[in-house]
Amino acid sequence: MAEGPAGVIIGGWPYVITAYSITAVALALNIARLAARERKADKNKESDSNG
Amino acid sequence: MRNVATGIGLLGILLLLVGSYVGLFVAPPERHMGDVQRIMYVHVPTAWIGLLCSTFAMIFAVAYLWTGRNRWDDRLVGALEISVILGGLLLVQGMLWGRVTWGIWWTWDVRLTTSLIMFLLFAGVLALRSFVEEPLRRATWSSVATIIAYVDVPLVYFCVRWFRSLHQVQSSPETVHSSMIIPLRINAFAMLFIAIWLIAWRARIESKSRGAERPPERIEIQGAQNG
Amino acid sequence: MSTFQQTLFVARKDLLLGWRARTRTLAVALFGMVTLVLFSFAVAADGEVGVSAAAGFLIVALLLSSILSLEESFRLETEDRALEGLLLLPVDPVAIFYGKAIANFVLLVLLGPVLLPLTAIFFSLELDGANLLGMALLWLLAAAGIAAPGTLYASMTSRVTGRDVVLPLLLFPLTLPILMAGVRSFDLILRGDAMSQLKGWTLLLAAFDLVYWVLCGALFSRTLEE
Amino acid sequence: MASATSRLPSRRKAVFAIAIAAIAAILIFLAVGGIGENLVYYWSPSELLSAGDQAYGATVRLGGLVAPGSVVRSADGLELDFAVTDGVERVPVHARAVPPAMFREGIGVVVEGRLSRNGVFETKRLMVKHDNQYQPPSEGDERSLEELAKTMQLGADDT
Repeated sequence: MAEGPAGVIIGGWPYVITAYSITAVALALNIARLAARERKADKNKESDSNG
Repeated sequence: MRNVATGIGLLGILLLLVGSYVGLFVAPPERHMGDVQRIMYVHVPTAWIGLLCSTFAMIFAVAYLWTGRNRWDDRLVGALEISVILGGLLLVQGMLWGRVTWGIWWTWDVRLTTSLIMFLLFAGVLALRSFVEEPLRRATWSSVATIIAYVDVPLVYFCVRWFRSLHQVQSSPETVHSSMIIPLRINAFAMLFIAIWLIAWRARIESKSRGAERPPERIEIQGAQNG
Repeated sequence: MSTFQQTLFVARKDLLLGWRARTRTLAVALFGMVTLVLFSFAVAADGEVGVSAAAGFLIVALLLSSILSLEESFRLETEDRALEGLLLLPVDPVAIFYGKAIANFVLLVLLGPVLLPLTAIFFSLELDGANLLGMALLWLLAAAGIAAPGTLYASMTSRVTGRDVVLPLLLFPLTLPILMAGVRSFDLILRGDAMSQLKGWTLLLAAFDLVYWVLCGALFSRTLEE
Repeated sequence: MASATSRLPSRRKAVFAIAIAAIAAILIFLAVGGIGENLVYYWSPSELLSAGDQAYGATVRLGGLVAPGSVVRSADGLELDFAVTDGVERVPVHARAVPPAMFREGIGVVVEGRLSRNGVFETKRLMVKHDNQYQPPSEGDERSLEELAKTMQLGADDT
């Protein structure tokens, strides 16, 4: 069977980097969102106990 | 508990960095797919852990219907959100990989179709939650919707074996070179730890905000025990 | 009354209400017809193209009409708090679900005699006895696959604000397997089944019907408890 | 009365148990019931050719291996001729498509298009199907055409 450069993907790094970055960004955004929600929940709780 | 969960999460992030480094820079390129195959080290763990989280969601939903305890609803939200995030990521990563290797962004192959349906179904449950204000009703309904949505999950996993599809069947240690298995496993564990951490975290937030909106949980537990 | 008799009772009650509100029921059929007309504008529905698009349009028209039909079936229940009244009576929730699901199923099936001939005219289909029989069977399976999850979700969404958004949002993904299997089966009947795939798609459709009818029936009672 | 019993947990558990058992049965039926033999994303060359008259004109997907030695690229690189084989039959394909970089002799492909009367499959959509083998470049692919054909899930015994 013919082996060699034909049939081998050269490059394609932009796709790889995009895939990894989107994953990282999505996870990071979710972590940031949870952190924000937690601050909000804590704040509500405090105001509850104060009031 | 809180520190344990955060510890697991940090470990997960660390492992994800290590696994991705190994996958991107240490592991060899694939003989035909070249460097593009490196998407696998994030795509396959996303798929595994995404399916696992939807299984968690289904288990939590059954547990909620069975016991009526709020903590299961808290965990259900966490598991649903992670399933949807990973499900969406799975589709995007798959499109990128498919564009280069298959030559297309999308086709109505069974694996792609059932994965998209799974994403839409679980996102639909989250949408349902956002429309229901009353907590008891919201918890019961999202449990019911989750269980029904879960019907699609076994199909996502097995369809490539049952039906002739464009998507390849599951790989196994025999079909993947040992140098590629290492980053795959590291990232799978990393994604698992991150998912557990995020589910636990989300559950904690949910239980806090629940405490703020309705303190007397005792009544519900009694009701549950009575039937 | 046994659960079975109660089921028939609830189904009859719903069908009777549907009959009394004939104009509203007819409006659903009219809506289905309008969607078909819109679809035929969407593609140049002549000859080959029309035939190849017909199966998809027919099933999508059914699905879109079902949203109206399902919302209508729970409108009275919530407006007059009739469902709560029904629950106070010694009626089994399982019977309520299957009764209402059967009624919804019948109403969806009745859309068939309206939508199918219209599709045949708009998209130049050639119908004969053999493929009409197959299509009737498939129509029953497709309507059943929409009616069961539709009844469950309509009962839930009828009690929330913004139900017009939530019901399609939840029901459409859930009916995608039904939609796909239904469209493929219809298409194979209409345009020939070179590789005899019809049996496979029909079985898949039937399998999803069974799963939904069993699962939704088992879970329905939980959505009523408040 | 039904309503009195329906609220009892035992009855609810029974309903759930029946539901779970029924769904498990249905899934098992889907797994082993042979639906997969009918539901295919693409046809093999043998299946396409044995479909007879019905194979002509309809838009279908054809899947198989690119037959070794059959690839002819046009000078401008926009057109491509090759044959798809499943180890038994061959179907010549004329593609007006730029193939993905992985396209080569012996790899799995799925083409979407129609079989014309002169026996050539015309397509504008050419997809490469990769199997589940992931190996570094140092490992040459020593598999025979028959072994490769198995990865296309074309055999009757595949599950």
